[in-house]
Amino acid sequence: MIGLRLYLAQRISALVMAPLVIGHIAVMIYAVQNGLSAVEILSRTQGSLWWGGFYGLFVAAVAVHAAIGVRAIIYETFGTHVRWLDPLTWTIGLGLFLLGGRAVAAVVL
Amino acid sequence: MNQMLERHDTDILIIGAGGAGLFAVLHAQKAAPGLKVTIAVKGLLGKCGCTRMVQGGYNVALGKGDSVERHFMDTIIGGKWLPHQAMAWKLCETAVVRIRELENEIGCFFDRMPDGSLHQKAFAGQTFDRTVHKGDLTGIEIISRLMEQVLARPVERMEDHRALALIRSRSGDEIAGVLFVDMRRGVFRFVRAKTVLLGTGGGPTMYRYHTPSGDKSMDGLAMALRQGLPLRDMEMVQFHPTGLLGGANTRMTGTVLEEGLRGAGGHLLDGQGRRFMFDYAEAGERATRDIVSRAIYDEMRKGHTTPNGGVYISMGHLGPDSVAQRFKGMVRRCADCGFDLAGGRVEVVPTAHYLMGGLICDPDTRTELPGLYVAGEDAGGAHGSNRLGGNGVANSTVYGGVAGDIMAGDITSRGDHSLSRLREPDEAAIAVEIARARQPFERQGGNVHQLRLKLMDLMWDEVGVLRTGEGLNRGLQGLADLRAELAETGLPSDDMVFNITWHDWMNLESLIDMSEVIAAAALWRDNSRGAHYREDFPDQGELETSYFTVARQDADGKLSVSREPVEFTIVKPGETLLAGEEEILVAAPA
Amino acid sequence: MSKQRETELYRPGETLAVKVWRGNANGGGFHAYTVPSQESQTVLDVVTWIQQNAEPTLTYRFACRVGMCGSCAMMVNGEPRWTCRTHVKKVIGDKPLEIAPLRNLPVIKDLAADMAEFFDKWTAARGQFQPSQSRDDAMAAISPDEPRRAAANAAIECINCAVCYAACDTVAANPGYLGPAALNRAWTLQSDVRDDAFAERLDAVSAGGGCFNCHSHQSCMTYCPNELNPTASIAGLKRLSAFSYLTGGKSR
Amino acid sequence: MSGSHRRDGLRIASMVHRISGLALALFLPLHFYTLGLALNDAAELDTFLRWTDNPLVKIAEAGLVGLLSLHLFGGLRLLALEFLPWSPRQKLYAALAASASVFVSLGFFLSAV
Ligand SMILES: Cc1cc2nc3c(=O)[nH]c(=O)nc-3n(C[C@H](O)[C@H](O)[C@H](O)COP(=O)(O)OP(=O)(O)OC[C@H]3O[C@@H](n4cnc5c(N)ncnc54)[C@H](O)[C@@H]3O)c2cc1C
Ligand code: HEM
Ligand code: SF4
Ligand code: F3S
Ligand code: FES
Repeated sequence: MIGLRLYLAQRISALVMAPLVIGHIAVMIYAVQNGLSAVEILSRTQGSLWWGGFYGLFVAAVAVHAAIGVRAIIYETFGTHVRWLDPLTWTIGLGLFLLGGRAVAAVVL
Repeated sequence: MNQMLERHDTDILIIGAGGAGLFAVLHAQKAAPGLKVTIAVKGLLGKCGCTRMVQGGYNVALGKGDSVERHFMDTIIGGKWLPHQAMAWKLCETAVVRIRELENEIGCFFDRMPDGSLHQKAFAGQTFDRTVHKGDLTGIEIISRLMEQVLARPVERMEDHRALALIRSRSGDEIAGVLFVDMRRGVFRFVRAKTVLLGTGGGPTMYRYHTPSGDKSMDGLAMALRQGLPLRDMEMVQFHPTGLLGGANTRMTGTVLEEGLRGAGGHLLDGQGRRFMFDYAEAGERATRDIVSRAIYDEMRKGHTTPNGGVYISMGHLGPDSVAQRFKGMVRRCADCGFDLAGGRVEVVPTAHYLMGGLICDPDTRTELPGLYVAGEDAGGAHGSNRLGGNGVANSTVYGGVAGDIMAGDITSRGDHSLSRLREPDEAAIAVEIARARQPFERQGGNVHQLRLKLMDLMWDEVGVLRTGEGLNRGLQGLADLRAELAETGLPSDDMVFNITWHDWMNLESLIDMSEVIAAAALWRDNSRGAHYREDFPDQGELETSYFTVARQDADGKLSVSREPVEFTIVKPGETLLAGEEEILVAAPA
Repeated sequence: MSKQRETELYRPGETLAVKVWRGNANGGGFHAYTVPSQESQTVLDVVTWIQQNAEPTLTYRFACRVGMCGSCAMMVNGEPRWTCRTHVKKVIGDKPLEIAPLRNLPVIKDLAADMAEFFDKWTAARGQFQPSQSRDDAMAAISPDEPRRAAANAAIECINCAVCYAACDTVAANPGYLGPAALNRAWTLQSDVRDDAFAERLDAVSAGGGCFNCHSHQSCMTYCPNELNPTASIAGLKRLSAFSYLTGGKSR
Repeated sequence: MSGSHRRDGLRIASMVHRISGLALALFLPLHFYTLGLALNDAAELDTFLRWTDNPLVKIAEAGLVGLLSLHLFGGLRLLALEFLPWSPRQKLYAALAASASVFVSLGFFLSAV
């Protein structure tokens, strides 16, 4: 079950992510040309406020977006009782947010 | 047997969910919100009946040079002076309110002019362009909107319930209720009600070619006949000249190809490809429905037919693209079913369309039997011998509303009648009717469908577009034989649950009963008026002494027909309400 | 299917292999029949032939025979269709023609589905006009070109056949979802300037089972026999509700 | 419902969108985890990245990028469908989204090898 707020959150986060995904893919294609290495990645990102903001926003948006998306799939596949759905959505969203936040911290700090 | 009978009570019981039934529900509920209103229908609410199939539109005089008087005169002249004048007047007068009700309260939206005012189109037989419409799907708009309103109200719905019999009270003086079968569960239900509306919508489906929806088989009139109630104008069956002909084994056969095709310049050709309409009328294909129907029927009898036994309509000479554009819906419909209307030839036949005759009632929809009301195509009188295109749906919506108001009023007013309470039914009558409905289960063998085909052929050949005394007598004899054959025909399974073939059997029974009435009334009319044409009496008869036929069944089941003089209460033949039209134009009533 | 295959497989005068689902709410299965094939023959005619000549207790629905009443919809070879307007040659294949009751609705018996929930949802979506005027008022002057009216007109010719409802996977997966037909009707009403329940209807279509459950699968518009586009109508509702929420109109 | 119904292009588009979204959502925790390795020790991340030099893994990665762009372009189509005036060319857009994704992932793969 998706209501107005979840719908809006999902669509807005998608809109936010669209340029970020394009940017991310572009960087990947560029970066991967010389083979990926931790040093290479970290030299780009470490201490960069800009990349911190970029990936921070990405992680926040994807946490919201994917949580709601997976919620819909679970509901429609398993017919899960609505009561379980909210905690589930929160768990997925927070989980992604924390894991993602940790990753961003790792490469930026 | 009685343990199989469920019992139920309501205040107002409405049978049929066409324009008449649905309007009655809304009006009854509004007039007396405290009363329980129940609507019972043979199919699903809003999805059966003919109102939904209305294509052309809805006649109503909305000023700008038109007037209720003019609409009324067109109705009387179209009906060849046979209409019940007070009913025709009320029809024309109330349509003006009803159309605003449909738009402003029910939510219909009819086609507009670019300036936002209502578009009204021309329809055959009328002296003014007064037909309000929604494209060529007017009925869908009307019924869908009415259906939504009814679904949203606290109305009791009995869908897939077939009415089997009207049941009188113990004293026999009033109606007590109606016996149904719940088709889904196969259970008999007797519903008591203070007032009952018959809105089952006539529907002459006993002809080989017919237009009405598949659920219609004149059950309502057959039930009324069995109660000894009087039916008028029953010989008046309207044929539409161009029904689709796709062969005997397709349900598409008989469905209407719209009138506008001829109006736009379509040609009618016989089996050899010869245009024949000018042999019959100066106007050629553009002649009126009855003339074209008779011409085609005549050609068919002469054997000048197409492979399936009809004639062709041909539009190609007007340019296939232009036809496809102007008649988009029709062309698509034909294409879906495998016919090329825009460029090729399509086989057509005259097809039974509408029954002008019906149960006698007063302009307030009351019948002879206290507590029983009738509206829509089941009610006789308003159209006389012919119905104007566009007056059918006006009639059902106008009188459905009237019935709702009157039924509620008759219950709540503590007047001279006793309709404010439920009446005990004649239990013996219920038992008889249940036994009657169960008859086919007591027998073995036979094929209901083959009998139905026999009936449709018989009616087409002997009681059809062109009639003679001899033919009608043959028809009556054939009907008697069919009745006997039906009585011997059983059903292969005794499962009553949603047994369509059982219902086919009962449909056939109603149709045979009503066919007999049509044939008998036709035999009694020794002239040719409107839709009724006697080759042995081609004259229309003297207008001043016009009569209408009344058919009744006595207690032993014997049918008798009599004549009654038409009362010219508003206008007499030779007169008109339109003299000095400009001065006496009456503004449409508010 | 290609025209060539069509002419190859469609042989009037010979016979047609057909499988029809028979059963009730407790279950059922397909039964095989052989039906004479003819020049003019719709899927409804096939079903009718079986009932009239082979299986008298076969249950199905139809009324108008011409695509106006929306009673005859069934699954034909797995696709929802109006059977009275589907010529056999359009659906014929090398396997038997397979006819089953409409998907996503409970079955009553054989090919007759129970449409109650379909109409309940129609009502729940507030799919009925709320008058702002009465029969005593003049009819509103509304030009057909006025944008809102044009939007309503584009979606109004629905025959409530439930073909879209049967085609929609979201309906299948999410029983609370109001479905394309009801929302399509709600959209025409939101586009009707004469209607007086705009705010209430907006609440109704954005609540629990409302328009936001639609994933724009577009099966509804693909299968609608009247070529309507419920997807676009539902998108319209999503925009209306979202906009109204963002501008502080209402929340839910 | 049986087969033929599912063959409609737009229906496939929605299946693809769903599957790609789900796959991405499942992949994300993994992705975040490996990046998070750098928090303790850049060397650990490197071990992992060297593993990704394996050509098979390259193909898998290109597939992942393909999924992401499929989902992206498909998502953009849906957003346009829901928020912009209706365009009847939905099948074309769906096809465009699919082919754009092929290009992007090919581009990625070619730069990676
Ligand atoms: C193809 C076609 C086109 C038409 N076009 C026009 C037009 O353009 N303009 C015009 O004015 N008129 C037109 N008409 C005529 C018009 O449709 C009818 O005059 C009018 O709709 C009749 O309304 P009604 O309510 O009396 O009956 P219907 O609308 O037919 O409703 C009858 C109802 O009674 C139910 N019923 C029947 N038997 C039983 C039973 N035993 N138990 C329970 N319920 C039962 C039926 O299921 C149905 O719900 C057309 C008719 C047809 C067939
Ligand atoms: C990495 C990031 C992303 C992940 C993990 C992700 C995940 C998901 C998931 C799981 C769904 C649910 C699918 C369904 O209901 O069938 C979904 C739906 C959606 N996604 Fe994404 N997504 C991502 C990025 C994007 C981007 C960048 C866009 C857009 C531009 C986008 C647009 C959408 C849209 C519009 C939907 C809704 C479709 C529907 O109604 O179901 N997504 N996403
Ligand atoms: S939108 Fe189309 S498919 Fe859906 S109910 Fe209406 S007419 Fe049928
Ligand atoms: S198919 Fe279903 S998901 Fe939406 S676009 Fe149509 S209602
Ligand atoms: S029978 Fe009315 S739509 Fe098919």
